[in-house]
Amino acid sequence: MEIVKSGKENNLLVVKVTGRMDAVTAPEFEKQLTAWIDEGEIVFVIDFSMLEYISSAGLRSILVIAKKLKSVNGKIFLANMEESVNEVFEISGFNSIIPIFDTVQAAVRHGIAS
Amino acid sequence: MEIVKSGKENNLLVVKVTGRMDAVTAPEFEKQLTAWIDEGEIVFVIDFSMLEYISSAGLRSILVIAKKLKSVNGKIFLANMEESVNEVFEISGFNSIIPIFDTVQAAVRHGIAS
Amino acid sequence: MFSIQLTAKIENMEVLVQSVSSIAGKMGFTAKRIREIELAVEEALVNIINYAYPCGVGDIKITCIQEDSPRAFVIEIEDTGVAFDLLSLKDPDISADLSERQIGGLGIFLIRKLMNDVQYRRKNNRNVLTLVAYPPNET
Amino acid sequence: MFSIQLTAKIENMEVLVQSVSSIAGKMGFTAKRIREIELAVEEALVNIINYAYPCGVGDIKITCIQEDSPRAFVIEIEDTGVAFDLLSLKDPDISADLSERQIGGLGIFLIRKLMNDVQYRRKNNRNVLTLVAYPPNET
Ligand SMILES: Nc1ncnc2c1ncn2[C@@H]1O[C@H](COP(=O)(O)OP(=O)(O)O)[C@@H](O)[C@H]1O
Ligand SMILES: Nc1ncnc2c1ncn2[C@@H]1O[C@H](COP(=O)(O)OP(=O)(O)O)[C@@H](O)[C@H]1O
Repeated sequence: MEIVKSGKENNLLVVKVTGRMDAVTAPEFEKQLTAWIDEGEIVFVIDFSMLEYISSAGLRSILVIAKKLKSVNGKIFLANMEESVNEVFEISGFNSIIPIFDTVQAAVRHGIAS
Repeated sequence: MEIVKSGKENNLLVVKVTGRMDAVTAPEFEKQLTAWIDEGEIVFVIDFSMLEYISSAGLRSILVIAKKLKSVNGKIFLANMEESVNEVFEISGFNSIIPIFDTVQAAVRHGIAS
Repeated sequence: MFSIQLTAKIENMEVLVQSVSSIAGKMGFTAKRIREIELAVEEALVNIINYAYPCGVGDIKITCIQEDSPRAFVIEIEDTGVAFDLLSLKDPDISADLSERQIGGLGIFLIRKLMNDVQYRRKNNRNVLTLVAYPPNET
Repeated sequence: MFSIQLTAKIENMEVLVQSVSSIAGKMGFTAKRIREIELAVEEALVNIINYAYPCGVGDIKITCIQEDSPRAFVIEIEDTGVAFDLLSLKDPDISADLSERQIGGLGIFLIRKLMNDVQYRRKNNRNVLTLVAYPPNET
């Protein structure tokens, strides 16, 4: 898994995640996002276009981060998921607790407006 | 806990259990009843008049024995429970899987007839 | 408030349970209700003794708190063993007949049925189980 | 039938999952269905690696069986760790909102949702988890 800042619009940070979010790699996601939150970032768009695979460990990390952001009045938006990743979000009901957009642009527009 | 044979009518063995059936003592009950089953006893009336206390470990042992008896076409009847013991049987739904009688006599009559 | 901490061993069970029930006695619970509280506490302790420390021994800590408005007897049972949330378990199917009836799961079921409220939280590597019983109204 | 046994370590996960999916491929599952099977198997393996052997290391054994009439792909996953019946867990509340949503419990939920059938049995100190997927009809 690779996590990189891929853009910044106003106070909104776009982050691109590449590869797999599984039991081995998900803790890295949690750690990196937590570091950015600690630096003061509180609005994130996660670009999942290059995410190949997500397991429950990945969902767990996303939930931990979403709860952390909620507690500081922050927000997280997800964008551009592959169908197999999207299926896991749907089965687990995560699509109703975290806003998911078809494109990074749509997520950014929504993030800036909100 | 004390477990003693307190009577025998036809092929029916009456067993009196005294004291507590808890995590420490319930395995003894299971072991003793299993030994009697292995000796060929298959119809039991358990006299619980002197049973002071039962926990889930006691229920577990009774269920194990009841299942074992069912597999050899045997039967187990319980008799004469104190109210606090009876309460535990009711909460756990055991009163609908194991026949419970007010007196040993009633259980024996039923056991012989069946 | 009262607190006691002992090794999670079956030999220590009686002391732990007795300390809870002596406080329950002071709060005006009936003898029947005290027996129910004892049973719930015993079930929780047996589980910690059997399952929480698979690699060795650890402690059990019990704290009893008498709360006012609303009056409540709160028993906190803590261990530092494997993370386990008893509220995540399904209730056993108590209407199943003998051959379908599953073995196990009754200890936690009894705890939930006997107590007025049951909560669980994980706090710094500790499991904290909270059992609540409401005492009878004072008149 | 195919069987593989390895130490329950994260380093061995890929080999284990790949062996299952290569057999699934031969049974005519779609690429999508194979990904789902892989995910379910991975969730089961991660749990064994994380929770089954708290006091040391042990093995994972996977057996794949191709059944006829009805056609079924049966994956048996065995360990000799602590007794654990995944079917005893409640489903997470997937309609809870963000602040109420509990963390955890999703691995087992995914296994149950993704497989056509899930069974558990305890057999001589071993946990045996059986995952079943029905292959597409041959035409
Ligand atoms: N403190 C604990 N730590 C870890 N696992 C536990 C704990 N308490 C209970 N369990 C698990 O929950 C299951 C159900 O517990 P319980 O309802 O007491 O029934 P039983 O112990 O008879 O199976 C146990 O079999 C065990 O797997
Ligand atoms: N093989 C196992 N042995 C013992 N306990 C297990 C096992 N698998 C799962 N568990 C328990 O079940 C819980 C739920 O598992 P799971 O649904 O995979 O979610 P998570 O691991 O994210 O909590 C775990 O937290 C653990 O307590």
